[in-house]
Amino acid sequence: MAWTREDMAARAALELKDGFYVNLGIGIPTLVANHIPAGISVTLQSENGMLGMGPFPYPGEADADLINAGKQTITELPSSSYFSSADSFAMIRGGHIALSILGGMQVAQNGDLANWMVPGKMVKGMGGAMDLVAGVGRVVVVMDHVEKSGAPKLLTRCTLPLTGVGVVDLLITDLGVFEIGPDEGVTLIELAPDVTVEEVKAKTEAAFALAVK
Amino acid sequence: MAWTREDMAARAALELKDGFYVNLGIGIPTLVANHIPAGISVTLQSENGMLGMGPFPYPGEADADLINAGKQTITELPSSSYFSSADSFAMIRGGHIALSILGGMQVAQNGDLANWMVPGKMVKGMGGAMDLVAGVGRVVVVMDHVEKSGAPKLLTRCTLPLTGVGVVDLLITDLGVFEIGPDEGVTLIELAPDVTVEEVKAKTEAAFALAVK
Amino acid sequence: MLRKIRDGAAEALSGLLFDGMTVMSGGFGLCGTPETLIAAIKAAGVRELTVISNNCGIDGASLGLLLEGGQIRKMISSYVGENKLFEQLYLSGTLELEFNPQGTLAERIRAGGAGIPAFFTRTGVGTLVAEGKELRDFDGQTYVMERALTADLAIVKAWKGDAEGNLIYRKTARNFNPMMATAGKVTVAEVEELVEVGALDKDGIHTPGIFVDRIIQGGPYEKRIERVTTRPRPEREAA
Amino acid sequence: MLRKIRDGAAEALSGLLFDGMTVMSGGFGLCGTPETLIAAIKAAGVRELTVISNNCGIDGASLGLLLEGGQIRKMISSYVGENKLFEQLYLSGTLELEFNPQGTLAERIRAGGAGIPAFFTRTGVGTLVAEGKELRDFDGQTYVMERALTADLAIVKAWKGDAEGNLIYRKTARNFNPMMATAGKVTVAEVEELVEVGALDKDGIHTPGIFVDRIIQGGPYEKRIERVTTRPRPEREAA
Repeated sequence: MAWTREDMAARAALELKDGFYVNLGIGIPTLVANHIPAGISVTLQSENGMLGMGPFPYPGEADADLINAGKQTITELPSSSYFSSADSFAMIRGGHIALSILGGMQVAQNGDLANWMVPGKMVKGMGGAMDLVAGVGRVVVVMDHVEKSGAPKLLTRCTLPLTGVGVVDLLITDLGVFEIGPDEGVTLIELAPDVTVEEVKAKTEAAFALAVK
Repeated sequence: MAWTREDMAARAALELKDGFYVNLGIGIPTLVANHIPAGISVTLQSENGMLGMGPFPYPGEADADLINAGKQTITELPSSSYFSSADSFAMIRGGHIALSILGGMQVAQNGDLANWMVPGKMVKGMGGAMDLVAGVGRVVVVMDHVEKSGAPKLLTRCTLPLTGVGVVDLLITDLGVFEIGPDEGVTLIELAPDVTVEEVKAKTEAAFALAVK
Repeated sequence: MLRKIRDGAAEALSGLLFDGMTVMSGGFGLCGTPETLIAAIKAAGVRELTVISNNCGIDGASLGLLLEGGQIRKMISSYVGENKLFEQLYLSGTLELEFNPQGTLAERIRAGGAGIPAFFTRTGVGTLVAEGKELRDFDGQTYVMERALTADLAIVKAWKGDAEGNLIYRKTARNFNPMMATAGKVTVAEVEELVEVGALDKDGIHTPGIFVDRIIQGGPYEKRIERVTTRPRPEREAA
Repeated sequence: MLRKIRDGAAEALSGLLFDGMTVMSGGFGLCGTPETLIAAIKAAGVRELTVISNNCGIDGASLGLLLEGGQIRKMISSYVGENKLFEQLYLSGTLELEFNPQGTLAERIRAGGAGIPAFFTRTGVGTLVAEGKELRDFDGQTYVMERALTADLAIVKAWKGDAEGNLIYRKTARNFNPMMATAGKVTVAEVEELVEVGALDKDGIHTPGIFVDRIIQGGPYEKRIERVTTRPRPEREAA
């Protein structure tokens, strides 16, 4: 049985370590905040200029001056601080964020990521994604294993325009978890319940090694 | 009769215009603050991280956290703001300071300035001088016209290591005032009382044109 | 003393606008955008603008207003979703678009104000963003050279400001405003509250007055929210 | 939650010091220098240090203490006057010295913390500072390329700080501290006052806690002044 979105978010949350500063992308990565393991404290960075992002506000308490990078209203914590976009991306580019969890359209077996542009469709822009994958120490991508059409998304080479080259360290899909290393390539390290290696192979273009725990 | 240090500072103060943001160097330039013409309001920048520098404190009121770039204790004004050294020099390098008034050891007829280093002597360092002459819109140098030895300081070429190339716009010495332009070279535009053009010529190595008002 | 305070947005922009000019506009989405000054630019009808702003507002609000008037020729942004009119204009070829990664955009503007003509960054190496740009290795890593951005006019929105032009921003409404204030040949600020000189915390001023040429009391502020997102109150509280 | 607060300077530096390391130290002259941590580095006796700091203290105070112990091999600074021992060590060839223009030094450190490996500046073009460095024209102006600076350890001094490592500096004691806090592989901060998390103005935090690995209550602070300069009180007040 493949993982749900919440399952994938929960699995991604296991990558968090106590004291981490983390940036969560839009979509499934945002759900990771709901699955932070007990006893672990992480600080969420929002690239529009905030450290220490709190939960969504209660109804009627939204503040137009307090939004996340997805433009959703959020709240602050006692530990929060605000800064400019230049300072925020200096923080990101300078390698101060330990972990970024992002969505993806395609991942290649060398760690290339494509998640911002589909040629021929209206392009909304890369926002901060290129900065995050280039600057953050460890990049975890969470995405469905295949397209709606059934076409694989873990590929030999990305066919979509890239967000970054060789940047993905870990890929979590609804079928399993894959480590990606610059020399090692892709290694399947976990399978969702009842998912078989054969199924993953059938739905994957990239070559991968097996080290399922 | 050659100008005194206070006379030179007063003459330099005539370069100030209402609303100017100004950086004053150590020595005679610091005295310029005492000669700001009536009706003119200028804001003094201190490159260690302050805009809106006030006068020296009264005895007993010095604050160790409030000093100027010469490490003297100063005071703040209602309009003051503080910032980091990086932000301060971003301000300077970015051309936001209208005028810098600095001391000099040598000035060349193409506007080169030497004011930080005498080979063979212990070198204290350039501090912020190179940034100021490179970044500030208009650079005014105030210095004695000759060395104690009588050797000229307004030269064909500087013999001391440079602080900046072609950076001096106006030179004020105890003998007079000189405009320096990239194409025009040096023009003597004012003489101190009872100082003659012949005296200036005798004490100057650089070629200069005459346009004494 | 030269007065920086102007009586309203039209007066604040008087003499500064011309066709074909480049305008930087602060804000992230609708958060921290100089609404009052944008409306005045719309009213002034100046055209063929190159606008540098992280986003282009939404239909009917913020920079979306300048799109409606056909006043924008080119956008330099990192993200332009949430705007149907933008899409139409872009697909019809009426509107030119240059995408920058958000951090590169922020740093290019910071560089523009800081006298740094170019810098190197890892962001975008190996992507479309780096095409045609100089690549260079430092310590075994490849970087792309990016150039500084400046503008004929920067318009910014702050929370509080004084007659000297000192500004303080509020929460995430700060975003691109501080850098843009440094990178305009002329910078005009609008604030929610004009305060007495001396009322702002001198250690907490985000934009020192040197960067601000003119300042107005802005508003009345609509402060629209793009995505009001809330969570339910815990039941015991709701009960 | 990982605790950042340490019980004193020695504990805060425990495991971080080694011979031959590079240390950044905040401060301008004696203003805003991490006195407590410097004293602990002296006590630890670590040697062959490369120290990046705008100045090198004065005889018997601040970084001057590390000179006395012969712990510094090389200084990267913009100005080192006011220090006789420095002069002796330098002239005897015991101490290496690299001068940077103050703004270039500040920007190199900022770049080091911001993931910018190199940038261009006009400062120093045509002078000794640019010798051996790459020159390049942009828009008809010549610039010199400068490289980023980082350090094995950055020590900074703030006014107030909290357990998250959020810092606020006071007046001109801010100077190089904020950039250095971003450019150390490890950053240790000392503060005059440790406050409760939440007590600092969130819009006014100068150094977000992400940059600070360890923090101590410093002092007792001597806060020596290099040049107490005063003006006479107006007579009617004095009378």
